[in-house]
Amino acid sequence: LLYCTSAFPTRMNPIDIQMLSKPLHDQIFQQEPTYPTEDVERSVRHLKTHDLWGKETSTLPEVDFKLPDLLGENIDEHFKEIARQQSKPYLDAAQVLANSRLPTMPREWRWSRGWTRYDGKGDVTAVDYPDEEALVFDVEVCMSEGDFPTLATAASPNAWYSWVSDRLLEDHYSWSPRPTLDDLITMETAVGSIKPGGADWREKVVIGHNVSYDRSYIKEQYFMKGPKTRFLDTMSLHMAISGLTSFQRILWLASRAGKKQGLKDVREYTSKTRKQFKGQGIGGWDWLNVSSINNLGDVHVLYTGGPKLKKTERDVFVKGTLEDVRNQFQELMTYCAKDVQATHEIFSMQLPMFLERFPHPVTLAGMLEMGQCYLPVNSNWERYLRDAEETFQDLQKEMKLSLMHLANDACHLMHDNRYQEDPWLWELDWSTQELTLKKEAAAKKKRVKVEKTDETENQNVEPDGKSTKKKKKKGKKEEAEEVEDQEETEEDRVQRVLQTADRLPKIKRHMPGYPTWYRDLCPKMTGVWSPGPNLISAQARVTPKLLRLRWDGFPLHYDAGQGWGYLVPGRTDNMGGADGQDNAGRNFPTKAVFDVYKEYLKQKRDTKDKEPLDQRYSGWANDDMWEHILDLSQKSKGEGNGDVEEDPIYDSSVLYSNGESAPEFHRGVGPYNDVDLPGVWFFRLPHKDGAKFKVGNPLAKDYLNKMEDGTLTAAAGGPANRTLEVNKMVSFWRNARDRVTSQMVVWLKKKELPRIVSRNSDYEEEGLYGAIIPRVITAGTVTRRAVEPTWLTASNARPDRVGSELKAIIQAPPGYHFIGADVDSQELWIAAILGDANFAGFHGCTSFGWMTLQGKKSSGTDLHSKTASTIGISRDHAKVFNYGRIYGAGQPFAERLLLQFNHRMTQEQASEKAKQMYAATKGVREYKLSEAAQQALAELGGTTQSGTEWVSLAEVRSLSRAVRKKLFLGSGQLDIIAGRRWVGGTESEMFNKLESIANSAEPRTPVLDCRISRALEPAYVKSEFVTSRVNWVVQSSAVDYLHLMLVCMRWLFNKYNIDGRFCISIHDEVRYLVRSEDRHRAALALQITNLLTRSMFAYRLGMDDLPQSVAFFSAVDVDTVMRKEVNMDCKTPSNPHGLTRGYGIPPGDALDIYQILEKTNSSLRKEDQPREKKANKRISIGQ
Amino acid sequence: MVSPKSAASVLEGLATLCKTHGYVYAVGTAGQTVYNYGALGAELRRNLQAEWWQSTVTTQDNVFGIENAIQQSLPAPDVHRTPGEAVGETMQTGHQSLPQHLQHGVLSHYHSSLQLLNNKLPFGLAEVGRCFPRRTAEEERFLYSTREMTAMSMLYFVPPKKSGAWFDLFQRQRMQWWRKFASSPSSFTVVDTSDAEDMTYPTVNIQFAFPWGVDTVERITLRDDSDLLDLEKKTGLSCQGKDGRKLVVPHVLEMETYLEWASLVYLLDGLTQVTRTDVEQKILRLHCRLAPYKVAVLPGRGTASQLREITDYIARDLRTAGIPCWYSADPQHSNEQQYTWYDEMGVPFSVAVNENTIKTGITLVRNRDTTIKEQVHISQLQHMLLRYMQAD
Amino acid sequence: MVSPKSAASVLEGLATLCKTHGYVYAVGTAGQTVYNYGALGAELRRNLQAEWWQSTVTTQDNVFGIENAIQQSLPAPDVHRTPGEAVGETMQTGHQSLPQHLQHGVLSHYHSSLQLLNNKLPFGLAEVGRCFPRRTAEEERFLYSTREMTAMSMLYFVPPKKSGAWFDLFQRQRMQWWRKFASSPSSFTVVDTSDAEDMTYPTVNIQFAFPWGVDTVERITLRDDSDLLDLEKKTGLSCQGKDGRKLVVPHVLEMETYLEWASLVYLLDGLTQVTRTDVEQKILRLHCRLAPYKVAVLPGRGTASQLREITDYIARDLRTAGIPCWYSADPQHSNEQQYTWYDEMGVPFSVAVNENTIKTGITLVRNRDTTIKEQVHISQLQHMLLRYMQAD
Repeated sequence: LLYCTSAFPTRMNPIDIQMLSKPLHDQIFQQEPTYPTEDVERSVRHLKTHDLWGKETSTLPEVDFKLPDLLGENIDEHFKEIARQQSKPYLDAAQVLANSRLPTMPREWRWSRGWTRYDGKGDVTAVDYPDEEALVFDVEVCMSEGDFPTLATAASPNAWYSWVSDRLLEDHYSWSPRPTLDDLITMETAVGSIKPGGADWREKVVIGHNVSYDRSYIKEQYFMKGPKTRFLDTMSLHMAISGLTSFQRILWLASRAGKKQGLKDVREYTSKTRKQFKGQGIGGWDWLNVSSINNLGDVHVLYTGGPKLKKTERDVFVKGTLEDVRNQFQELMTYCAKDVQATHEIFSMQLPMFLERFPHPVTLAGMLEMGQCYLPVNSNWERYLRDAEETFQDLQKEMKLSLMHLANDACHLMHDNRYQEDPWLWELDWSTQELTLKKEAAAKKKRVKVEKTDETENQNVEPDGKSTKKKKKKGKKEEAEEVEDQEETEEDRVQRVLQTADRLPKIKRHMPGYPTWYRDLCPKMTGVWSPGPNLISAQARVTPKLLRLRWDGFPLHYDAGQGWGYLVPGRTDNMGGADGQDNAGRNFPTKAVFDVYKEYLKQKRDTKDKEPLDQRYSGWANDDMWEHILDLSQKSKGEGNGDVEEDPIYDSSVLYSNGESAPEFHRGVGPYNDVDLPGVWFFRLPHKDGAKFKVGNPLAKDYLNKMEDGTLTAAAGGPANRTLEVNKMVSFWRNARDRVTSQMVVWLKKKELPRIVSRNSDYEEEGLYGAIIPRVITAGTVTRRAVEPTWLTASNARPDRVGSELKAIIQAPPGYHFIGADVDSQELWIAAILGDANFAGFHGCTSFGWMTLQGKKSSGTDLHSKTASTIGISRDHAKVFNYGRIYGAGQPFAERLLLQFNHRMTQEQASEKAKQMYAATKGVREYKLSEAAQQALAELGGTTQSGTEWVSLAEVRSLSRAVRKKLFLGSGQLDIIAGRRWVGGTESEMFNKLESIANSAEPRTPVLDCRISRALEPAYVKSEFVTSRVNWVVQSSAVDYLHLMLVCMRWLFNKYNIDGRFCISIHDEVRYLVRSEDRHRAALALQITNLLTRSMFAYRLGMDDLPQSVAFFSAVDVDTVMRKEVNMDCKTPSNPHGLTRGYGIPPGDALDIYQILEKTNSSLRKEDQPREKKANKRISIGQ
Repeated sequence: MVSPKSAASVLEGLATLCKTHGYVYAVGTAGQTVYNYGALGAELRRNLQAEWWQSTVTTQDNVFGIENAIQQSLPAPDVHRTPGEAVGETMQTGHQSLPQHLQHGVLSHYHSSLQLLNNKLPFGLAEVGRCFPRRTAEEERFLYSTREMTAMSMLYFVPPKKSGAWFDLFQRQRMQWWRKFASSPSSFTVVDTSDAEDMTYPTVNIQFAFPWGVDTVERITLRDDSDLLDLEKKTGLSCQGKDGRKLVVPHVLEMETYLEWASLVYLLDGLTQVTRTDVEQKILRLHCRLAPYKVAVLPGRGTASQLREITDYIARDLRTAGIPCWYSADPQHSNEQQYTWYDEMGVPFSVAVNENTIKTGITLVRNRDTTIKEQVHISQLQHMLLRYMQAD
Repeated sequence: MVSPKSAASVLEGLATLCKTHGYVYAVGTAGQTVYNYGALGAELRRNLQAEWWQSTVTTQDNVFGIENAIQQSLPAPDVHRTPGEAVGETMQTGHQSLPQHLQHGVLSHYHSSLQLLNNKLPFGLAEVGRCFPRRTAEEERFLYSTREMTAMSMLYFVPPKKSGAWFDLFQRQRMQWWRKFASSPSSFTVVDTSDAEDMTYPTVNIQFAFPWGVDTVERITLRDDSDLLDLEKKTGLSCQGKDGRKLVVPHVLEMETYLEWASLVYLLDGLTQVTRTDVEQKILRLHCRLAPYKVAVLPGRGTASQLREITDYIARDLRTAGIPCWYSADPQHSNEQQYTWYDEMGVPFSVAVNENTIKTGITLVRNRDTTIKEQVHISQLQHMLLRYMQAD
């Protein structure tokens, strides 16, 4: 085979790691690397101590093919050159805009459809779209109208523009919640047209604050191909230049709220999260002056120092109707225009700062590309929404129904007050309400007049029944006389009863006769009404009680002060009699509680569970890992976008018995003896965030795995257990449905689709084809990672989660494929290569690096297996720990996680394990004695234990008193510590490198020289926020990696005429939408991209080589839908038949570099491609 | 799964209850048992049928309900049904025939219906009707396998490309339907038998946990176009319909259940044994929409016949409003005994009056499931019960 | 009275209309015609049956609807029926039998029902079911005399002393029922045949002016106690019930009609020939409660499919509310042509949209009888039609 050649000897580095083949190496690097013996020996020694030396390794087949010619002298220059080419037209236009003044804003806005242009000289004309190379742009949307843009303004140095929607001009009855292209704002084409105004699509740049939102309302952005408009987001630029971590955001807001309120907020926040917050000790607040939160107003103040923008008009769009907008049209237009003006001012200031702080052209070009996200969808989107919602509703209904049955059954306890003996239900409010009539008015009392007419004649009256209408035709007077003495008829008597209706209370009594807790669950019979205890749900307070939930066999109990907990029987210190009463004087069924536990123990004996505890979590760790780690690491980093609710991290202290009274046989969070129920102790349910937190609902997501492992069980039997199961199934959709269903989808008409699509044999006339433009903030965090709440956090399909097939519903239109790949262990590799570069300067020289490159699961030498065996946990769990550590989470995190995996582990055990793990990986701290301290020590006649200037923490402490004394006698306040480092662990070198970057005066990413946000620069923060900075090094380098890939792909697509576009990047994966016939060339382009990107990393870190094992993606997925693995069928309760049978979607192909080279003849050129035999036919369903 | 013995005893218990209250009477006859339905059984069947029709015909897009004569002229043997049925499509009686299933008759409406829709696909044809399936002898399973069944059948004609999506949709809809009225929705499961060897077509069974084990209550089959190709051959008329602009012979989606199965299922589902105040008692928890009688009025007693007049009024008032109401003449038992009786009958509500009612008009409406007596004014009864009947 | 020739042509005209619109399809078979019902016919029958049941069972005091299997075990020959029927009560097919009428089967529920009522009289038993009356060959009269009929029968058991009053009451009620849905109520008359020689029992016929002359649509007979005495003899169980404190063998009041007769009656009653804008046109003026489809939605056209989306929505909306709605896919005809078509189908309302609807949501609801188009906002459609459907 072409690509596999033995013409050259396999290249190995000194520790036997296979490197790129010679031909590949020579095309990328200028020279062979050198390996000083001393470095090699150091590395070998190090590997030996970690038992990694001499392990068997394997070699991969060589890869050899002709790469596209690189531009410039080296790979760095190459990247600079291609990035410059890509961004030049946009940058040029942006610079002109940034350096110009805007014309005067019009005084009056024209009330007419579409775009209007206002040149500076008073000319007002209708235009198809603003014909400008660069534009600042802002859209306003009246929320009550749904996804339809209401009005917009734009400005360039030449003119102002306004846009008004049809719907604002004239009332439309709203039919479809989905906008069509005609509802959107034109930017390059006339209304109704799909062709660009000029001869061809032109490069234009649109600038806005959070511009991805505005972009989603622009018509041409929904075209699959064509437009060359790019977007620059002043919010993302701000984040890169001066962004805050989420913890800083809290502090920032607090400081602005004023000293008193501010400090209170901070205290509350820190006490809630137990953040290390050293009061005023925070090394200065200077960073507050060079940063701000993200909204336009504050960003504007930061960059221009200008006056605060007025934002009151915004309310009209949020709360008002179109009519309200109409009424204030001029003001609102001006409001919108002022935002444009402010954005322009910001941008003028930002652009030079950005270019200075982010000097590598790839950063800008990468961000431009990242602003092009595009998710194609088809009719299956609607089907998915329907299926998920219906399945969800169906299950909700089922769950509700079982709960209603339980509630109904519980009513039986009303009779003879039997509820008093129920261990769960005794404490509900069983009081009832009586239906009483108003007092009879005295005058009316005797005179009940019976007025009957023929209408009420009832044919059902027995024909031989008494004639009841004898008195009808008599005069009033006579009648009155007769009433007294005439015998009342049956009808009279019934009528009299009926007339009591007049005395019913005006406000209808709600279910008199029913206990209060039950009535509260029943909706009142008005409007749309459903019978029974319909308001019950998994969230209702009464539900855990009706389900008769037990924690480790103990009945659950809710206490207003303590939240949810459970009752442990056996307490004697508060027993008055056999069955006592609680504080409220209610009978408490002490014995019944005890019986519950006895019954549970009996059941347990009967069905002994033998499953090892650890295995129960393996599934969890696998599926949720990404979500979970990100979740945890976000918290531990104190980072994330501002929308994510700040949740606290972890806590090492679990409260134990206060010494008064506690059970010997049970340990838990408590007891809390202020819950004084006779004969029982109250323990809180453990909260994931620590013992100090009260549990609001034991049926919440966090307890799902406690139900799976049998800790939390329902004593109410079969239906109750099914309820718990259903609760688990609906959890995903319950959390995601609002975000998913509100995705703005625009369907394209046939003529709006490329012909490749509409003429494809798979095209369905009645099908729907369209796209979602995800509102991705291209740099949404301080590490410049993209942020978006739905797609960038989407987890993978799980068989027991309704709607979790979400990602797979992003589907390529006919004639197109997705190609994409996960960067294998991206962050581990980045961290490792930094460590390697810092240690002996070649790939794999540190243990961590070696494990990342050469470790094998089979021989237990890969990172996760190694951690697993070190502390005796499963490999899946180890994975969570490993990522967490690299994200900067410390030992307390590990403890917390260990306890979460196994709540029966004691605090001490968890603490010990965590310590052991950190010592083995991160290593232990050593401190470098300062010159002065060394001297003092010498003068005192002592030496350090190691004989060098490096000492342990314990030694620092023991030395400190003597040395300090000596020093203070000498030269006053001097620190005895001059530096710190990690030693002894597999990852020590890596952490040392990260910390050295983080603590440098001007932290920059090692590859693209991106400077850290001003808000984290040591000059402004002193020694605070170290964790955030350390974490930033890896995370921000990962963003460099992504930007390099995006730029490289664009270069190859352009150069080789590959018909395709960028779709999205989620975590460490990228997806492109490419024309089916180009899919293998695109796959090859992606492989080359990975090779060049990694080579760029190596080159910039001074290593002119790359290990073969990381040179290429292990596989490029060629698929028609977005999914984690090409053969995942994504069966879920809402997609019971999977993608293949349910949707007719075949599995995709996962191609490795060898397969791709074969399919492409090792060439990106179209003319070199082998003839394609047969198109990949979709499976026909139903057979 | 229950042991055969206990399965039989559960069924026997149900049969006894059904006989006692006039749900079903079994009449022994040569060879096989014939079942006749008393007032409660007939109303239950009517309600089930109405719900099926509403859900399958009225609320669906272009599903047409049809009705055929039972005695049809003899059709040519239909060779395209599943192998077991190929021989002897119908029971022949003299020169007449009684159908074994409805599908053949339903299919005869294909062309006329297609024409009414200008050949546009998809559409469906539904029928509820008597048929006489030929079965292999099985052990007695009460209503599950009677000689004469009332089938509820629907054939849906879909463009082949979309058949999978429709197949899924109908499965979900039907499952929802079954669960909607159930007291324990989880007793229903869907089983995909498409991969079973003996299945010619993809088939999904909705199953219920019967006392003798899990068994089918509805079969949903995605048949290909062979039925229609066969019809083309026999009639000489094209069966092609329009899918957008394309002409295709549709595939046939078939769903079939029996009123007898549905009745049995909900009777079993509803039948609950509870211990109330230390006495074992049976409750028939039928959904209010299915319950034959929505309410029982307990005849008033004492006080110079006035209470009786009030309850007469109530019963008449409710009946006039079309609320099926049980009002048994002579109360020989205490109210509590009557409640027990109505619980067994599956009546969701009972209305009682007492001396107080004469003065206040307040009646006591007891709910079968909660056993709680709600105080409701006589003038509100009609409205309240109608709301319950109309609610889902 | 119409001439035989024109009578035949009226029937023929109706039969053609019925076939065209899918009310009824006649299938010729050896000897006799079999009638199958398309969507409209089946719905009409359902509506009629529901009205009968509501009026005869649900809203009455103690009338129980029952349902029997069609194939019963062979009963002993019943000698007490009218002379002509005495021989061969049922059509025998093999060892099975198909009933000629329902009364025998209904009577079999007598004892169990009496028991449920603590022997209290009066009470009634009603059934709607297929039967196969043996008739002398008559000229073809469309649905009037088919081989397979769906009888709607009620037996009411009354103390002998009160039988006369009940007899009168039921006559009145039934007559009211028939007239209630009629376009020309005067086509119905009551004829007392009690004095006719061939009548064993007092009988009253409700008659309708058919094209071939006035003919019976319902028979109400006051039979004495002989049926019950016979039942006593066969079963050995007393048939006495309580009339107050007395024990009596009740008399039997019998009323019987056929769904086929009722269908034919209202089709004939509704069919009107009018000249609208110089064109002869047929209108089927069915009462809204009987009309198979209450509303037709005219598919929107033009304007880039948006109007079509609106009508899709309307049809879905109405169907979801349970309103039987006709929404034919492909409009190949003008709206006016479609109206003509729906008039013939007997659809009381048609909903159309136009460009204006997109902006205002206002639709045009055309009334079949007035031909006037009322402007109704889309959000009001459901409510409006439901009101019409529920109104008497």
